[in-house]
Amino acid sequence: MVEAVLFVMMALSALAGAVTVVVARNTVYSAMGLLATLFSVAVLYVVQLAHLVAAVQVIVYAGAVMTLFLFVIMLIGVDLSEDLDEHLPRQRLWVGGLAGLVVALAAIVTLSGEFVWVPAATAQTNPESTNGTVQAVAVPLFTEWVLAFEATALLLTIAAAGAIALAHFRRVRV
Amino acid sequence: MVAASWYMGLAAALFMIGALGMLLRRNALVMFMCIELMLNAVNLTLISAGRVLNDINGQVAVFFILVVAAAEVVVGLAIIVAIFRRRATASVDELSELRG
Amino acid sequence: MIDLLWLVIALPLAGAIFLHFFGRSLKGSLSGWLASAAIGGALVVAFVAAIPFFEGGESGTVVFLWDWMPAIGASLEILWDPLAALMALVVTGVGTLIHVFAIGYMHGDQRFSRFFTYLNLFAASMLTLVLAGNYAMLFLGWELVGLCSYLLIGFWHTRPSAAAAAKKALVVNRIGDLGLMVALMLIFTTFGTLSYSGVFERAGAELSTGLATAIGLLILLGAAGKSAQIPLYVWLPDAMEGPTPVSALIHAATMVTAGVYVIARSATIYQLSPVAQITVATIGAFTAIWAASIAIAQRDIKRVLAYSTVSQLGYMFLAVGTTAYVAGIFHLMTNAFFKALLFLGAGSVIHAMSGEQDMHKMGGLFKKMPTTAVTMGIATLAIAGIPPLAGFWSKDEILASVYARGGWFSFLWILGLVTALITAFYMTRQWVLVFLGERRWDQDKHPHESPRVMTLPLIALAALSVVGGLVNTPYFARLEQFLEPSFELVDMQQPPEGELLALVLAGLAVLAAVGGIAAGFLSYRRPRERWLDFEQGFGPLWGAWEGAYRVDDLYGVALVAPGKRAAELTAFGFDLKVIDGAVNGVANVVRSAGDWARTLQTGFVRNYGVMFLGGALIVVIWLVAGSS
Amino acid sequence: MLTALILLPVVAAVIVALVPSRRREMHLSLGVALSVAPLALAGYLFSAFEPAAGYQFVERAVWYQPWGISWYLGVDGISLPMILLTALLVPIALGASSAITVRTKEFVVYTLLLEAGLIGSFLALDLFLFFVFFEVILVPMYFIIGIWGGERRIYAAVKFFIYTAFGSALLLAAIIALAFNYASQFGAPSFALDDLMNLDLSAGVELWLFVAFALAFAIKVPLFPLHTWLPDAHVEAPTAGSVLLAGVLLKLGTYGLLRFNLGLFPETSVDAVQIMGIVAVIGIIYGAVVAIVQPDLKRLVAYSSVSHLGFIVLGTFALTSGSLQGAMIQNVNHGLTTGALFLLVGMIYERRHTKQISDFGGLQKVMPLFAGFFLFMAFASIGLPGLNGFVGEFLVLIGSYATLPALTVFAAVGVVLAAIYLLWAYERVFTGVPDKEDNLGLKDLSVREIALLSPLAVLVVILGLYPAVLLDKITPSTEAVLDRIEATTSYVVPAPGRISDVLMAGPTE
Amino acid sequence: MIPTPEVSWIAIAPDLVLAIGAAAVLLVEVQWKPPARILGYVTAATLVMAIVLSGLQWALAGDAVATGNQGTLLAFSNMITMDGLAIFARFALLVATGLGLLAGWRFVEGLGRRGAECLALVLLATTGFSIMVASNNLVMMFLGLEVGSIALYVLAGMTKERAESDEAAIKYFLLGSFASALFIYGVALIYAGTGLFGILDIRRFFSAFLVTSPAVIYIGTGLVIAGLGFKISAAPFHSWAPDVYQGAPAGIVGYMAAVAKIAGFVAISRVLLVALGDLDATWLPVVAGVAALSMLVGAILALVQGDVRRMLAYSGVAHAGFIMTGVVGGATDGVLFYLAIYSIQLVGAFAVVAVVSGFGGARSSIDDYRGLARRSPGLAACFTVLLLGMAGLPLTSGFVAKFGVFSDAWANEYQWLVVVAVLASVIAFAFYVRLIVVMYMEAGEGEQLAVRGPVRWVLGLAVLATVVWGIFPASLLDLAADALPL
Repeated sequence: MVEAVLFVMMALSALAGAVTVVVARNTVYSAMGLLATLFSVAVLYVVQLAHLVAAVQVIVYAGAVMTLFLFVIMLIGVDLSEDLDEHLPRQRLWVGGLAGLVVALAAIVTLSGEFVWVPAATAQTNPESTNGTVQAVAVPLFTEWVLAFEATALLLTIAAAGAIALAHFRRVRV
Repeated sequence: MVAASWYMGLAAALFMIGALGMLLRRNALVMFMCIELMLNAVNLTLISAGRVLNDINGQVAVFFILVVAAAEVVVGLAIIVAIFRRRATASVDELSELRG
Repeated sequence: MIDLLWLVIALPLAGAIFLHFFGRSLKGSLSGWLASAAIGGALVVAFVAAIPFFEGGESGTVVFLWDWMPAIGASLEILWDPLAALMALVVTGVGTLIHVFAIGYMHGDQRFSRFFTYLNLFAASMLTLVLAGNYAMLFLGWELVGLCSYLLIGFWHTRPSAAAAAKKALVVNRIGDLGLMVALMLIFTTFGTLSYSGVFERAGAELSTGLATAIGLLILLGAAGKSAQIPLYVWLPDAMEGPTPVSALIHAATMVTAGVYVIARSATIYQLSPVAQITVATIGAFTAIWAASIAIAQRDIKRVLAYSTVSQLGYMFLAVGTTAYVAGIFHLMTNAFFKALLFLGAGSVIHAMSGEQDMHKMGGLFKKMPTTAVTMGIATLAIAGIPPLAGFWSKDEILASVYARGGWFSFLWILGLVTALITAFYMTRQWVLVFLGERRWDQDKHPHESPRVMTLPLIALAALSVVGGLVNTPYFARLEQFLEPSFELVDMQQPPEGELLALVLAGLAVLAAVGGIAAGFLSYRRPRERWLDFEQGFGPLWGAWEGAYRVDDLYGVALVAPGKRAAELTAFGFDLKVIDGAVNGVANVVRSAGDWARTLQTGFVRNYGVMFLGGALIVVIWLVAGSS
Repeated sequence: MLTALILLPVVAAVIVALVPSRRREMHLSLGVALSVAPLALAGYLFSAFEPAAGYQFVERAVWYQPWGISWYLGVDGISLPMILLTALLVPIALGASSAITVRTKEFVVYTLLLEAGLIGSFLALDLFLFFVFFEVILVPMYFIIGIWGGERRIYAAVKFFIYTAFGSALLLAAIIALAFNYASQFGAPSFALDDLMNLDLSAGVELWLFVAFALAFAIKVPLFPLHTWLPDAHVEAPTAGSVLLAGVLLKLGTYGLLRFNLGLFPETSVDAVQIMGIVAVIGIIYGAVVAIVQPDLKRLVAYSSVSHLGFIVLGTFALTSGSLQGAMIQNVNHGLTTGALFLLVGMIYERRHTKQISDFGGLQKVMPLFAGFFLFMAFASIGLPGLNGFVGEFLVLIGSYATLPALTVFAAVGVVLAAIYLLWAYERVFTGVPDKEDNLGLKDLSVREIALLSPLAVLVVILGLYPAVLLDKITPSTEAVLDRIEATTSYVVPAPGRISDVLMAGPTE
Repeated sequence: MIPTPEVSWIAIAPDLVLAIGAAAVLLVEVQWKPPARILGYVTAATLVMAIVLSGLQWALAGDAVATGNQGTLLAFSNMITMDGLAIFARFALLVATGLGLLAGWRFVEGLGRRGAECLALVLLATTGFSIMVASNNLVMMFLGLEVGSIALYVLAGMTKERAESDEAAIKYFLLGSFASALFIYGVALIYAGTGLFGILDIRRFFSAFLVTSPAVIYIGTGLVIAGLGFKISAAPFHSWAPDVYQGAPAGIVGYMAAVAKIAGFVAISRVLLVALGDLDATWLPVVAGVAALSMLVGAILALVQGDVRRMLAYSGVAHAGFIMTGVVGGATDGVLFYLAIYSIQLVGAFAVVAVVSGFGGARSSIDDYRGLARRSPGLAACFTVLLLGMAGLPLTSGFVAKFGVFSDAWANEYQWLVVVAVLASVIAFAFYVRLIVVMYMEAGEGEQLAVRGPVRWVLGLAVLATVVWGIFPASLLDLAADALPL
């Protein structure tokens, strides 16, 4: 019951945030919308017992990433709020078409009747097995997923090196 | 409990909003946020799926996606900044010399 | 001797090859004498080889040379039988004389030796034709003589008219050859061989009448092309563009008779198809009178002879069509004599008049060149059919046989008789116009008798024209017995039985001849104005004759021009525009498709996004839809 | 030995390539000299060849086992004349290329590589190998046309390349299909011709494969209406290019039809006799008619090729001893006569730098030797008896009548048309008084040019009067083709289509 | 009490070496600021060592297969494999990297101090892709993909001197992350459908159970195909390729294109042929459709390009279609052979482009190639061979490759695809030939182009590979045939 209420609320705010991201004229609003979504999704994680993930979501995303976003927004001008009317010919038309396609897809899967999101779902969910405590997540993360974990190191290296390579040496203006 | 399908439906919705937003906005930053939206939708999907599958790996995978997202943000913002330095705009529509 | 027979062909051929490569280095008229020697040698060989036939009874042998196209049973082989022998003798005999004559006639031409190269080559080809042992080889000779006539008509290649005439001759002949070719296809598919022996032995047994008719008519088409019969005679008059000895040898004496020869050769096939026979005879008769009527009004001395040749060939076709083969061959022979004589005489005149060919510009040449005049006179009488000259016997036998066949042939007989009269008339006209009356030539001309080397052949031929007919008279049918073996498989049309009838027919023929001669003599042995009025008297008819009924123009308008236009349409309209257009069209379609697709590559990343997401969704939908 | 025959030109090409580019004059002469070696080897091959059915001098080496491809060479009566022709024409073509003054080295190299490719494709008994050569040939030819051609050379070269590549693309698909069918029937894939001959294909499959093969080869031949690349290619190509193109390249098409279509798909071939016959005859008439009014000598000869090759295709599909022999002989003839005609056109072009008929007139007076050769070759190509052209056409016509009477009669019309277009052209170019002053100064043939033409002329006469030299070697193989068709299908060559009937039919001597 | 993770050093040895090499380059740079040459040697040493170690892996894999205990080829609790497919692909990646760096060496030098970052990024990208091809787990694959891709995004924007470079970078980046998002969402859905990330696990899952309502899995599959289709620039996911190829620095484009294609295709083969092998009835037609579309779009669009790099990009799209034909053929060996020789030719071709139109330049108009045969015959000849190789003319490895994939597809009952493919290759002929026309048959002015430095080696090797493997393909074909996935 509680879960249901939370889900509805959070789902709505998440969607609202998402929509804001897309339609807000000012980038800052978009950022805020994204923030809202992130938080609500985080809540949904908690609801689903993914505690650690939720925490990381808030810290990494809402913390680091969004800050970064805001920095850049500041950098390139907060006040710049763009007009939303479309310049590309027929772009909105196309997007509408795509939305139509999505609807079509939805229609197909629902009309086909036996669309199940998780066909392999077990009849009886056992909260313990997915109780995302630090330990519960850490054990697989450092045993069977250890290689992937190491690989993320590469990602960060690249991020660093890349950022330097791109942002460096700006004195040369062309 | 709320059936996983609701969560995943929500995720799908978020994903599509992100995807379509990506096509609707010409501000690189916003497009970028849309990608973040999409990735979040993925995370939500994984977690909800993992929950009904009694499988923790769903949550584990989310970590990696978070890292990837972070890395992308760093590089992406770097690129955006670089471009902004050159042309004082974040609109991708103005970057269309290469075509045909 | 038989095994040396190949020499008959080889000698002239060797002569031709030798002259081709070394002729230019020979001095004076040496190459001419060499050529004459070559064909003379051939004559000797042929004669010696023919001796057995004179005793008679000898039916002929096949001399195998080598395999040519085994798959269709065509090898190079000589069939040496009386008919072949006779033809060989005529060709080599007349040929030799004309070679000699040409030495004088062509004297001083800078392509003198080349001329004799061609003459020898022609002799070789003609002999190949008549000595062939199968249809394939006959076709070989058949085409080669065509080639030679092409080369010789166009000998003076700087004259556009000559070149055009040469091409015309070859093309028209080719049209005829088409018929012969198809005939050969039929023969091969029926008998599985092309060799005379094979075909004739089995023709009676295996050839259906319909097939025989088909083959007969197709052969006739070929023959009509070679022998200038309706409707393919148009090339012969133009062929007079060639040097006169050529006209004499090829377009009077020998090559043009190939048609008659091939029909006579295929007698066994015609044997089975009365239709074919009648067609041949009718074509012949009509050609005879048609050409004769044209000959009346010609002014060019050679054109008169040309049309008279056509007309005489018509006689021969009439004969072979009536299955009076011996008569046909007989006339072929006699005609070879006096027609060659006439041409050479004409040549001598032209030579004397330094190239003048218009009879209106001649006259009174008798005193200037008596030998020529007399010999030509003899020839005129001979062709007119005055006994006992050669022409009389052969023509009489033909007419008699035709009459004897009866039915439709009686009508043809009348045509023949009328033709005889006309022939006598225009030949006389020619002789009178040239040799008698007042001189009408310009001052700068100094006519003179031709040198010995030219007159001697004239005399020889004159002699032949006189006595040549005696080899086959109702009283002394030597030739008949001679040729008998070649026609043992066919039953020939004989002249009617009974002294009286024979005499009456002969009398009629003579009457026609005399009448014609008289008419010609009376109307032209008068001052110029008179006979000009006489000609005007005919009104438009004369114009029609003089213009040869405008058949050439008709062909030009009806066939040549439309054909050319059609070809141009196909080439520049259809081929270039439609077909090649389609090819390039495909290329352009692809290219323009590319140009259109480029416009999708707008350079706007969000458009790309649309494309991307759209593609993804389609793939997804396809998968989902495809799975269920 | 066959491998050597293929490699000799390659080696020659390498040698020429090693000569420094400055020594321009050397390249051509060296090329001619070296290209005589393959000729000699081919000559030896010819003499050593036993007139019997089946392949001889077979060489086989596995190329890649899992795919069943192998370096599989062999020669029989059908490929033998082709190889000889190729080896003969290359030195002549090179010898006639004195006009090539730029990048001579490359030219010689390309020509020699072309020779290697041509010989290879005639020798290949493995379809994969055949395809390799068949396709590789395009490149040197493409360069020869594109670099040393006339004004519109690039258009012509690209058209030639793409058009023929299109054909071979289908061929490739068909070959893959064959190998796959073989694999499904016999376990392992194989591209060897004799293996594939044992396939039994369903009628539908066989039909499609036949179409693919026929299309590829029809483009090469070329058959109406796929011929339009030919005139362009010929007109633009340099003399040597035209000679080899007409002389040998086109023969790949007719060769392929005879070797592969008849060999691999007897059933369909028999069914296709009528259609192919019709196409061929259309080509004969059409090519001739179009040739009549061509204003450009080379274009005229090119269209005459279309007409002549029609005879070959007709003969091929008429399926009688005579017609097949005729087709083979005609392959050689056309190579000799048309090759010679292109040489002649090239020679006059070098002197006068135009090919327009209207620019000439009265040449016989100025250059009698040239005129003589031209007339000679023209008559050979018209099919004058005593010259080779006749033997081919006559065999084809007489032979084909048994199976395709009506069509054959139409085909015979082509013979008349040939006389028209060639003689008319001759009349306009050579006869009359030479009026245009540019023509007055023209030199007659040089010794070198005569030396180039004479061998062709001699062969023309020899083949015309004593074709046995070739027929003896060809016949067993062509007969074998017919035997196989009669054995594998219900088709029986109508009498007297087979030589046996003829020999039975009574006295030819 | 956390169990110790199972570690197999040999399984990741090459990747480890590459990563370390990258780090080393950066550190050396920071520490000593040596001349670029030194860094080059470090990189070279890294690559060589990686190749050697891969060879060692190959040997081990061979033994394992021979002795029948393939299980040993899985490492890090089935996270990564050491199977032939992975190793062969890694070979190809390393070779492409080596050649690519040689070809772009002048570009790297031109970057001055930033050359180190460039080298490091290249090595890291290779590491990422080499992980991607070896990964036996979809998330692992995603990580590898991202490592490689992000590095490439940066490389695309490497030259700061040109606006096009930025544009290329941002386009590549935005669309790339978009594609990644789709990919990982697809993975998530597959996970939802099966509860598994492991590729072999998924395979076992499908061979064991029949999923009652698999729609979600197919949606996932579709998204994965789309995501990987982006990497291999298959139509309709290709639109970034021409712009990026043109905008990115010429020196490095060849490398970028090659490694992305190799990794992408190996990944596709793993996902489709291994993981979803039992569902092929459903995805074969779709993949065939994508293949056909790619071939046609690529060929036709390449036909109308005026810029050589765009042309090569579109031809790359066409090639993606051809290789996809091999995937439809259902066998990896054809795909691997094609990838190997195509990547080499691609690097070679771009090396030529770099020489002709400058290592940093963005414009490489076809006019720059007029009369190249006169200006520098060697270069023109090499380019011609490479072009003919890509066109798939017999006696070049390109033909063998095409032949291989075509016959696979035919054997797999996709005849129509083969017919489309051959027709497309005819169209492809047209534009390759067009370049040759420009080089050989059109008079062009312009200075003599001297080919200096390591580019010569690249061209030499590329031509050698094209010709030698075109005539004697057996060696490489056998390798490819042995390089089977687990």
